[in-house]
Amino acid sequence: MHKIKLPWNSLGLVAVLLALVLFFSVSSEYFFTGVTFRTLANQIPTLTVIAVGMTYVLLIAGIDLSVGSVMALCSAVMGVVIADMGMPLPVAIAAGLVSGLLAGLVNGAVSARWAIPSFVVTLGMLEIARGGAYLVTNSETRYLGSAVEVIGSPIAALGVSPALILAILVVIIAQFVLSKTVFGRYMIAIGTNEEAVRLTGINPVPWKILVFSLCGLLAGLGGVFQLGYLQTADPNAGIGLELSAIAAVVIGGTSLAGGRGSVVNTFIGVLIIAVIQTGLAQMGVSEPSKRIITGAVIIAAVLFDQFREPVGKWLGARLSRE
Amino acid sequence: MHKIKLPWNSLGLVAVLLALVLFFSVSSEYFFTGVTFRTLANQIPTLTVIAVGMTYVLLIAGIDLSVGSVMALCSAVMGVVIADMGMPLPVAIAAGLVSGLLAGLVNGAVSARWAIPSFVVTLGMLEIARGGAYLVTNSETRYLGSAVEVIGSPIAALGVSPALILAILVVIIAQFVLSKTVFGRYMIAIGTNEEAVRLTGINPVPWKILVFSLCGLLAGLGGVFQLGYLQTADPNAGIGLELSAIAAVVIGGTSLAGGRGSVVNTFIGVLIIAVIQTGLAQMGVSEPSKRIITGAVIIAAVLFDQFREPVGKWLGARLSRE
Amino acid sequence: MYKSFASPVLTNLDLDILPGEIHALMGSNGAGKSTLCNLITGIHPPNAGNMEFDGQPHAPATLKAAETIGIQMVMQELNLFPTLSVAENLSFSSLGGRAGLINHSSVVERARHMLAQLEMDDMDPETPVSALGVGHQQLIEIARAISQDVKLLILDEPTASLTDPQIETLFKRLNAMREKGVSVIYISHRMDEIARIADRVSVLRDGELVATLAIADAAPDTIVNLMAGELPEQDEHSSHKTSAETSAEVLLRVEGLSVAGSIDNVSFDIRAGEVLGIGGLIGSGRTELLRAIFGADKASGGRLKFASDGLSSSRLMQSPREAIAAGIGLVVEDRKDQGLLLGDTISSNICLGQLQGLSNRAGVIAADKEAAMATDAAQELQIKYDDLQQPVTQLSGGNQQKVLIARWLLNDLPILLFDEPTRGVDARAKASIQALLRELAAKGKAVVVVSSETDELIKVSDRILVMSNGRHAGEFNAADVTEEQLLEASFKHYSKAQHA
Amino acid sequence: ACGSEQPASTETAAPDAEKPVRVALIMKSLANEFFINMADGARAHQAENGGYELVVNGIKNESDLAQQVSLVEQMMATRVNVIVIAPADSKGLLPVVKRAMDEGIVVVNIDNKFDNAILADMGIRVPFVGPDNREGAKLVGDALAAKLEAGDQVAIIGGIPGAFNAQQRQLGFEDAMQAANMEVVSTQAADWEQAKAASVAGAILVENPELAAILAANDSMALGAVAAVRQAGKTDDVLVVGFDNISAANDLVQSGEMLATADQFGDQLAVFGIEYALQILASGDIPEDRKTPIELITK
Ligand SMILES: Nc1ncnc2c1ncn2[C@@H]1O[C@H](COP(=O)(O)OP(=O)(O)OP(=O)(O)O)[C@@H](O)[C@H]1O
Ligand SMILES: Nc1ncnc2c1ncn2[C@@H]1O[C@H](COP(=O)(O)OP(=O)(O)OP(=O)(O)O)[C@@H](O)[C@H]1O
Ligand SMILES: [Mg+2]
Ligand SMILES: [Mg+2]
Repeated sequence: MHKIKLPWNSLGLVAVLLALVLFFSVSSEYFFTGVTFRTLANQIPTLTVIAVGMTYVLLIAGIDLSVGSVMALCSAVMGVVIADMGMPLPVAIAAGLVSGLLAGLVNGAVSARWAIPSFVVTLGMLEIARGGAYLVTNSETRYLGSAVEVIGSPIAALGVSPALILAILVVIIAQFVLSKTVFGRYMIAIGTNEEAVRLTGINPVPWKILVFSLCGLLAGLGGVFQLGYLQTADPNAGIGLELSAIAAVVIGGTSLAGGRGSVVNTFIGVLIIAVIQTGLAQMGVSEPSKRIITGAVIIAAVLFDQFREPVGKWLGARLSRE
Repeated sequence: MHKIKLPWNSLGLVAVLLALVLFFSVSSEYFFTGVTFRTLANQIPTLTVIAVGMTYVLLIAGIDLSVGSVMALCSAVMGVVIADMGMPLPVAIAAGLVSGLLAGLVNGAVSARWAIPSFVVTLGMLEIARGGAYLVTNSETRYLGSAVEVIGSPIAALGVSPALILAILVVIIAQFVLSKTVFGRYMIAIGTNEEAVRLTGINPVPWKILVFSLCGLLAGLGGVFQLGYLQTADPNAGIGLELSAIAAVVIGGTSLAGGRGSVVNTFIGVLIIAVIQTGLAQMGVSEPSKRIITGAVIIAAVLFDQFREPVGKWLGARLSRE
Repeated sequence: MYKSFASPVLTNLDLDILPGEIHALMGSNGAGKSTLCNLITGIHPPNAGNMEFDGQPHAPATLKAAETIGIQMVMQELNLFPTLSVAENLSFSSLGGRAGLINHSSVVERARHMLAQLEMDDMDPETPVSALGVGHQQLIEIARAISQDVKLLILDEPTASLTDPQIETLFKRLNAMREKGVSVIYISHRMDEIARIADRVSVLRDGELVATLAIADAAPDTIVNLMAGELPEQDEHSSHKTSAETSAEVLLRVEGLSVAGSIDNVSFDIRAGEVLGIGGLIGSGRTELLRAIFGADKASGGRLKFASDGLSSSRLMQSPREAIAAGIGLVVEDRKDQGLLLGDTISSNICLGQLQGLSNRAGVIAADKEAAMATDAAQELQIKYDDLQQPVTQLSGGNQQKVLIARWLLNDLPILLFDEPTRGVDARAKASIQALLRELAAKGKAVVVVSSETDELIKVSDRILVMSNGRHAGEFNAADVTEEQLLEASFKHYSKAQHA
Repeated sequence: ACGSEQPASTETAAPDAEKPVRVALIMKSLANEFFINMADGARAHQAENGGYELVVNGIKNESDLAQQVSLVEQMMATRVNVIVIAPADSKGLLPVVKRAMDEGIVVVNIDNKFDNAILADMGIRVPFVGPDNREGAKLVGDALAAKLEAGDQVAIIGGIPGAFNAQQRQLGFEDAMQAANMEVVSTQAADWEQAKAASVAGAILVENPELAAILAANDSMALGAVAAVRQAGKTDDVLVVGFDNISAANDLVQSGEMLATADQFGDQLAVFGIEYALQILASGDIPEDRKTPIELITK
């Protein structure tokens, strides 16, 4: 009875992803190997969770430019808690996540409460959180070594790291929340017509604050993963990350105007970005070509995705005939 | 008979600007001097013209992330035309401006023609133009020296540089176009309700392409000014400039959702950003504090500007009483 | 002619419009009237069939193409630019003077002229459209269309949010145009208008042309029968009405309510089991009044006293949320901007306010409960849809209105405010909404209805309050008031205001 | 085909007879003249001597540690035998470098030295080929001090806060200024960027009318400082020094608008690194660190 729309919506994106994988596999003998995929698996958790938070923010027609800085702030806090204060990892993680949550809360509270464009508020936070990261670390990278290794190293039984498992869990839960819960509906509704939501007796302000707080929290979680991956707390981490995150979300078809989006597609967007980067690096193409190709593929992916509906229908028809 | 609306709209911003100038004048004995203002006058032309282009783009509910890269590409082209090909300045300027125009044209054509979010297209262009800048310069900065000095050095009779004069002319013309011409009305209309424009029998596509082309052209002009200012063509120039430009525009009260904005206020936004940067650098505050203060002031400026209407009315009432 | 979206909308339609006639198009919501007009004006292409206009084959590729050969349309939904001025909206496609500059004075001058045609001389052409109510916005759209050099004018529910005096003016214009040989396609759900203005009537049902009749042969009953079969049984509602003197319980007492710039010191009672109608001219402040009671806008003064605490304590609503908690609901006037989630499904739109109740403690929505709730609500209001998961934008205007009403009925609040609830709703649905309003009152609810249709007000209300220029201009017992009395009251405070 | 399941050293360390040795050169950036020179030097070396395949990669943003770590991983995935790396961070790259070494990949450190304490902690040795940035900066600073008088006011414009080279060069400048009794009136970061440096230098010049010199931690920023000095009309009063000897800066040194810069011979850096690595691959023993020369460039 219910129409399952997702598969055909994701189809264009999956096709782009597969085409890229195919292309790189043909171009580079090393691409289609377990090692490459393990490498990818190490890289994507951070961008994944941050892009999930960004998906929610874009859904309510906001934007969060501060994610890269907030991530750096959170890993800075964790680094200092472990290296300078000698606290155990769980305490550090808690401190990091709380920092992220607070930064997000401020973003949300200021923008929702005073109706200031989130672009401006989070641009301010981009500077503030970066300053904070420099402040707490005194602009010095902290090396943490084995203290944080557990986050990023594969669990023997599963062959994948806790970071990746958590990141995928975040994707699944976030998609579930978006499509099945009251909160998800409210996000879509606020992104579509905030005034209508208000006039239906639902105060959009707390929900918006919640969304930004979650985005901050997920940036913090991204910081945790980054820490596990690099075993280093670097106050300069994540410069420009906001653009990659937004790119992943938008490639995934979420509208910048709000009201429409999918977390799963965001994840495919993250994979597309990661595959392009990895593939080009493995081919060792020159920096100018790398830039030009990356740019062209981003545009092409979205362009191709425009045609996902016709392509989806066509494929759907084919499949059902068989 | 005509209502003059602008002054009261700009009032909150002007107040913020004056407050900043006052603050820095008190904090630093050298701030309120001719030298500071000459320094500022040298710095602002580039950001000013780029922010003007961005104002138009935001007005039609688009965004252009590629301005920084396009500016770098244009100055790279000019640098190579002068230094490697030995051509005279006017030829170089023409080549630079044409490069900018073309980049903008591509942005506009791709996004308007295929209805792809301009965020994605210009994000792609951000990479492509940067790659192009590396390509033409072979990633080497070109020193041009006196060949380009004329652009940035003060004209004796006036005491200000051609760059500043041109930049201010651009502001005036762009504000005039916005408020007095059909093109200006179309931009506002496209930004508020593109579908309605189409239904009025006006095809919005060419107008949108025009806006993006202009934004590219102005990024190219920004490149010309940058070249005159630094006398070097640096392929790494303008990284992150898109955020500064958007910040200036948004501080100036232009809505990211399109349909509402003012070029003059954008210019005040540029001044606010430039004054914060210069003031903080003169005070020599530490990098973390610099970041935190900058972020806080950006938010505060917009927050304060929210109250511009009441403040404006109050002041208006006062003034008219006297 | 044939047109299909998800499912066929128009099938095998043959229709001709004679020069110099006003041809009414009638049909229930979703019958395909707007779609037909979209085909004629080139907004959508037909899937099959052909048209002829002025002896030439007619297949406009765009609206522009249709306009150049003299076809103008006022669409059902507003298409204005809120940040631009009235004058600029009126001349939007011909703003240009020399060198692309706007010829400000001639644009304003032209605007005055265009406004004068609809006797709106007192409107400042330089006001931004966003400052106008829906009714005025609709007039702007009409003024824009009729001022062009036009051979065929299409008006898609032009009077939906107009009050009687404006309708009179519009009809005067239309008659004058007819004399000059202009053809008009006139879509309306108001039977009385059709009888007064149209030469012939065509009735659509489910995308098929059922009949074309000369107006003389088109008694309302005939048309209604052609449209959709029988009207719901009209109960003799006036007998159910509580008379104004009855001591029905006062649920809400509004005292001295004021809103800066639009409402001045308005007091009245809202009683259980009663329909209170609110009449008045466009811009008289009716919408503002409801919004202020509901907490959607800040009131600048006044009190609300609730029966729940013995009419003793008094407060103003600070937000719609608070108003709902206090038992007040508002069905807004501008469904597109303030009511519906246009990108979302029918079901989401209906259930938006009920999600908390449809979900478990973790906030997960029970999909089956939601579907059941939406289906029930849609059936109760006879919404015409293919699938509840369809975007609400695919519904016809009238059905969209019903979706909005359905949302509020689910809340089951004691006090319901309706702002133009039957705007753009077909005769059958209108009758059923009117019956619904009565029914709600009969169940003991307090119902407040703002309507621009005087006959509707008289028909559906127990008491009628007339607003004039933001002020209370009298209350009447609906059983014995005349249209003239109401009209007189609506002008009451304007002349004074001008002299002051 | 996963390498890690077998004892790695047997699989990767000894190059196959038919497959040539694969060398990955990983740099901080490929958009910066210094690293371009480095890459060009390596390519020239490979063309001349042959015997190995070369893959060159750089990150997009000089401080993006994460991207460089993933580059190392990607090179591991393509089963290179040798990684020659100019690390973006002296600490943050070590975990992944250790993993690479555990898989039998030979790693040589160039340009920016890994942190000794952590190397010791991990129990690995990575040979370093490169200049001492602090010493180089001191060289430049000393050349400047020779033109000034004790007590003169100077300002330092630094790179991205926390970047290793930024810190080393700043320290070197400070060493020289302290030794010559100069007064450092302002130290500010300009993130390696020319335009930012111009604006910071402009402000410093206003605030310190007596300023005698600006020391910039790289040449891009020095170019910005020169522009600011020129616009303040103080070309004759304020000396500017930089670091890296990019060609534009070299032009300025020759024209006299900049006093000095330092050349680290980037083209040779990578070549030495590759030679070291090939040597280790052949013999198995790890040579001592090799300090490459830094040359002071003046007119
Ligand atoms: N863009 C669209 N996509 C799919 N279906 C559509 C679309 N537009 C209209 N429809 C469907 O076509 C049918 C006819 O709609 P139309 O708007 O022509 O009705 P109408 O007679 O004008 O009704 P109303 O009196 O309510 O305005 C409706 O069932 C509607 O759901
Ligand atoms: N957003 C606004 N800004 C300024 N003035 C407004 C605004 N909305 C309404 N008004 C003015 O307030 C007055 C009351 O308008 P309101 O919409 O309440 O009238 P109404 O009787 O409901 O008429 P309509 O039939 O047009 O809805 C009018 O003069 C109108 O122009
Ligand atoms: Mg219709
Ligand atoms: Mg109203």
